[in-house]
Amino acid sequence: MGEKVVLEALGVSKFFYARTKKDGKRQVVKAVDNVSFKVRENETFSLVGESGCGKSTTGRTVMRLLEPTEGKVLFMGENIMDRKGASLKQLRRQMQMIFQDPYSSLNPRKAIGRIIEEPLEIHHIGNASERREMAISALKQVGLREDQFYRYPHEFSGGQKQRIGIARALILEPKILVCDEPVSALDVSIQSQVLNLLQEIKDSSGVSLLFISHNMSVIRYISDRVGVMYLGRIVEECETARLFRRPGHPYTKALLSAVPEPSPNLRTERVELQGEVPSPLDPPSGCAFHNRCAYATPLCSAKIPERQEVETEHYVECHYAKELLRVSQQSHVLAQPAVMGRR
Amino acid sequence: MSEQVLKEARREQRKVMLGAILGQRVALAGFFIMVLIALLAILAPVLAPQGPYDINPLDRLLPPSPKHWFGTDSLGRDLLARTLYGLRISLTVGGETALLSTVIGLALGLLSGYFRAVDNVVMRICEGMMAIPPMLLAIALVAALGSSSENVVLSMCVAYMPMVARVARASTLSVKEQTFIEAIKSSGAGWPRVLFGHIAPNIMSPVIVQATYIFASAIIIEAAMSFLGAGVPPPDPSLGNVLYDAKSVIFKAWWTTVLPGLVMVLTVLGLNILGDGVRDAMDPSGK
Amino acid sequence: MAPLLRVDGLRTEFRTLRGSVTAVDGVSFEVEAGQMFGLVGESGCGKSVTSQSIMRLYDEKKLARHSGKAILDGEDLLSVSQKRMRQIRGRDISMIFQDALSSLNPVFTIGWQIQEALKMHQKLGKRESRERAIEMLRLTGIPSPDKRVDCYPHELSGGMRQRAMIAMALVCTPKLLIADEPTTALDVTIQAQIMEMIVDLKDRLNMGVLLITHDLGVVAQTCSRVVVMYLGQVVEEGDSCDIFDNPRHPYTIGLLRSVPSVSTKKGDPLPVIQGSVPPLDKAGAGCRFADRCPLADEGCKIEPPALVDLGGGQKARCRKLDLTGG
Amino acid sequence: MCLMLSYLLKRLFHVVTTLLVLSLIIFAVLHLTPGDPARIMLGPEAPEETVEALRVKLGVKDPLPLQYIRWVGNALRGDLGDSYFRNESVASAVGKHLGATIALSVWSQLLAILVAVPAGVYAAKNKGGKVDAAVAAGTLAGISVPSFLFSLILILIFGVWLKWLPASGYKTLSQGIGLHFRYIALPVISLAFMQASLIARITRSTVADVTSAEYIKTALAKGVPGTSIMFKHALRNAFNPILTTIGQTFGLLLSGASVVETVFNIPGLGQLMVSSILKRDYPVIQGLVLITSLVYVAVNLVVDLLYGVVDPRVRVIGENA
Repeated sequence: MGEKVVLEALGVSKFFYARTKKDGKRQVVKAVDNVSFKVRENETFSLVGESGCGKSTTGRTVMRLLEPTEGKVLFMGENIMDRKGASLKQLRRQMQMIFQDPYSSLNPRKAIGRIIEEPLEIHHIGNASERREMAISALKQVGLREDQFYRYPHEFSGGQKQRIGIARALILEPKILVCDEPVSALDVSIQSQVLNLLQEIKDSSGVSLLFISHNMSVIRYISDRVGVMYLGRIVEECETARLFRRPGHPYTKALLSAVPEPSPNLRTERVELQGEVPSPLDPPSGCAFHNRCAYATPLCSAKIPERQEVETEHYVECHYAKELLRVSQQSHVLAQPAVMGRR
Repeated sequence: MSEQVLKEARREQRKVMLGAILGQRVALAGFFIMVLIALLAILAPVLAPQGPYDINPLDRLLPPSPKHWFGTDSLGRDLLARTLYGLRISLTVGGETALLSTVIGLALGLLSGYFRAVDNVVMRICEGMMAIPPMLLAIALVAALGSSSENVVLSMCVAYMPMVARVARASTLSVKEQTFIEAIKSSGAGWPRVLFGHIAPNIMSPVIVQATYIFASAIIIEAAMSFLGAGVPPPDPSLGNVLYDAKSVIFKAWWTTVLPGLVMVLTVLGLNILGDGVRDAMDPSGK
Repeated sequence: MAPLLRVDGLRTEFRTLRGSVTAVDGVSFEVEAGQMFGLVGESGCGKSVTSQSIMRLYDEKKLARHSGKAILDGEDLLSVSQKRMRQIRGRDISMIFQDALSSLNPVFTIGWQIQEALKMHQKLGKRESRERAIEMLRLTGIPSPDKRVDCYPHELSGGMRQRAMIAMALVCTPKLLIADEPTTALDVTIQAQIMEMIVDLKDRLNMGVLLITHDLGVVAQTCSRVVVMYLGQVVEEGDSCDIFDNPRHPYTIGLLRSVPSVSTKKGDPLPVIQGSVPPLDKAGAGCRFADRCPLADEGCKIEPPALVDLGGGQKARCRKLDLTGG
Repeated sequence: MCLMLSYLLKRLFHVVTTLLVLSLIIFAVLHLTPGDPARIMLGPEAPEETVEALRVKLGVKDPLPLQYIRWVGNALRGDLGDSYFRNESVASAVGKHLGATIALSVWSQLLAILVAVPAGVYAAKNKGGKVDAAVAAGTLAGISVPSFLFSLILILIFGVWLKWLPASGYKTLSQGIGLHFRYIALPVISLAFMQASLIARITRSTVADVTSAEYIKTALAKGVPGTSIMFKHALRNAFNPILTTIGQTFGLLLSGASVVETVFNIPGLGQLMVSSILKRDYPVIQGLVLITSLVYVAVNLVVDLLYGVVDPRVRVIGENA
């Protein structure tokens, strides 16, 4: 992947104001809280975390589909926070998005050719026949047939609909493609077909991917770098292989240990994780994970931890980041039979 | 080259869609009844032995006969002529009401479903209007504006427009949440393209269903208003007037009520069946 | 000792607008008491139709027709009367579903719904049945159960709703629990807690569990025996170690390989099963996987393969098993 | 309980805004009317000054907002102004005619509910069966036959040919229960026919949707018998949409009543409305529309409050979902 930074988020936050009032003040939901990351040219940067951690909101905020409450976003080095009207529309052309639910991501009343063509029309690119040619080639590029051009979405399977969504996003030749859980709604065998397609497109067109998912095995396969999110904050960020080999943050460790490996002989040594993700309406004080963390100390509940670079380009947001990394065993995946279900 | 393939694909696609439409038996039944009713209305001059206004007191209240299929009313006017011309008036009044209230209601519903600011204002007004029983509102307006068929249409529109607005708003709110709306926005589309290009086509079915129900009940309400003397002014033969005249002679000439009544019921039935058919057609679980 | 549940040649046909469709075509397997049995397959393979047919949840007058046998403790569930079936459901065999928000009645508290299950099968006083409900909620790990018992489903988090549903299913200590995608809608950390709780309760109540899921990881970590289904048929069956280490049916092989796991190298293309699952009414005469199978030949398309016994309790429905040896 | 209270307040605020809009519309309708009330009351020959004096007395000259506020103020105190032609106040005129309409609408709404809800539930229970088809056809006829036509036909059959029931006229409850019911039997049936059809159609589709919900499958899996699945689990969830329909169709009932009253010449509000229209007696028309709308709003407020009782989720969201 190249060195040039395509997209950079600096201290981006997105707060929602709940309708319900609590002791006089309107309750604030910090969906995204002071998030910073970079996406380099032709790199796949992923955001992973459980539902409610703010990964989808982050994706939409850096694209300015949602207006950020604080912070800056640089696209190709230029701040896009104050772009309006035509210049904002120009930005839309360079940042495109694909969505999770194939069944509601395509307008049921339009033929798929029209759906793929429309972005070109919005940006007045070429004339009608040129637009049709480009749409047909995009259709073929994602593995569909030319004679399906006039078909309607309800005649396609989930996997095919996802391919149409990808064709629609790519027709504008964006610099960066934000993928919001693109394969979560698909069956395993279809999932790998779509992942291969995304990988092919990234290699051939040099587009960068901001990939959002809760599925750790998909993240491991497709990402170059990973940011783990918890209650609106990136608690750990580093290169993919290292994250899976030596996770630094306690939450990452717990998250990885909870992922069931698809082979009975590899049992993940479970990190007990009590309770559930607290409600974002009133997050715990200090480090948001302290009430569920096995290593928590009074300091954790007092102060929000700083982001430390424990290794080159490996950031962890935890007071005891360095000590925990040393302690973290070489590999938490032990090669002994999974005793849990054995009879 | 690919031109030929595309043309072939387009023709094939149209065939599939036509097949789907023909498959909806209920909607088709309703459609055929309406075609029949429309023909009756259009061919009124041909079918009716004489004009609806020609009075000849000599043959008052004749029973149905080869000369007068529906017999004659208390002023000796041919009942078939009055019914068919009345059908024409009722259809136009009902049709105009349905069309006008649907167009306005659709626009209001779309805007209030999409823009929250518009929503609060428009919906409060609509709720206020809907609180008034439709017929009473229409009668009060006709009494105020004077009774003419235009005023009848106008006052019925005021009563029905909020109903369409409410259906349109509810559908807009649900379509607005769909992912393909967020997708087209992320491609840089402005609100006009989003609202009229993408949301409107997806809410047409429930609105059309509502329009057919309004068409049907507009015919009933118009007839009821004429019955109360606030509808299309006599001597124009709206179905309501025909039935109003028939009321006074119901003991002597029952057919003056039953026969025009049948034609009216058939019309309204046809519209309601069409409405049910379209609703079942677009309801996905119906397949 | 006789198995807890023996399913033999289960077949379910649905009457639809376009004629009848066979969603489950001759499925057989056995579940032991205290065993976690996995039923795996992609969407549309008939795994949840199988479970709901065993529970006879479909409307048999207008919609579904079952044949074959499903013997629970010596009684064939498919042939008993609906009245008798109502006594069995909830007491001897109970079921949990994927999304508790839509599977719990939104207008009743979870306490009321759990006590309803008790009322169906045991005569208990009001106070005592409420005690049993609270105890059951505590058993499934819900914090402060005495307060939660009076909550409505929409007032609980995803994980807690799922625990409430499990409490409802287990309150009459059934012999067999059917879990239809119990953790698919949950986050991975909650999923781990719930699966661990199910396994713990299985051992504590010596209960058989039929786990239906498409998540190969969950099956690998919790089940001892597995059945893989494709388009309404069992294509492979065996101990989970054999199935995962030495899969013999081309579909199982393709499925296992297409899941990115520890061993997959980042960047090079994932192995893939070509094409997609054909609709049920278009399944061919021969092997239903023929048009997507790399090993298929003309014979596969004509001749329906039998379920071949490979020894050690492993079976596969394929004519080309010699080519797929471990 | 505080959730219930906040829900209550929200609904009340909602109703106040509706009433405000309502009164504005009715007031506007009155002032759309051409013509000059003073001239109508005194007749064409009356000299200009006396007519002018009357105009001042009636306050027709004042600026519109002032007239509106005075009208609302009086209305709140129950004084809806005086009728042009009946030398009595609108309120007393309405009072005299109220009894008949209340009897008519209450009985027909009750009959409609008693017939429609069970029919709808039963049709939904065995969807596609003979009963379902019969209910579907019956309700389709119900909404296609206008109530005045149905009344005429009822009169024809029971009044003229069979002579079982009186073809018109009205006896109050106090004049003998048997007599009262004999007179209102036909009007109530004709009104209830359309009402029942509307309610049955919604009940049928709502109950059908609810019975295909997931929690019904769970109840089945718990061994709950069919009857309590239908009446406890399904109906409790279908209750709100059905309730809403009953609330909304009450509006249609009030307009339908005025037509049926004319056919059976029952001295109800409908007849008062018809005579006021013929004579262009605007204050009475305006008063009638206001009162019937108030009744409609009150009925729907009760429906909204019941909503909160039946469905706990509604208390949180604040609107009927």
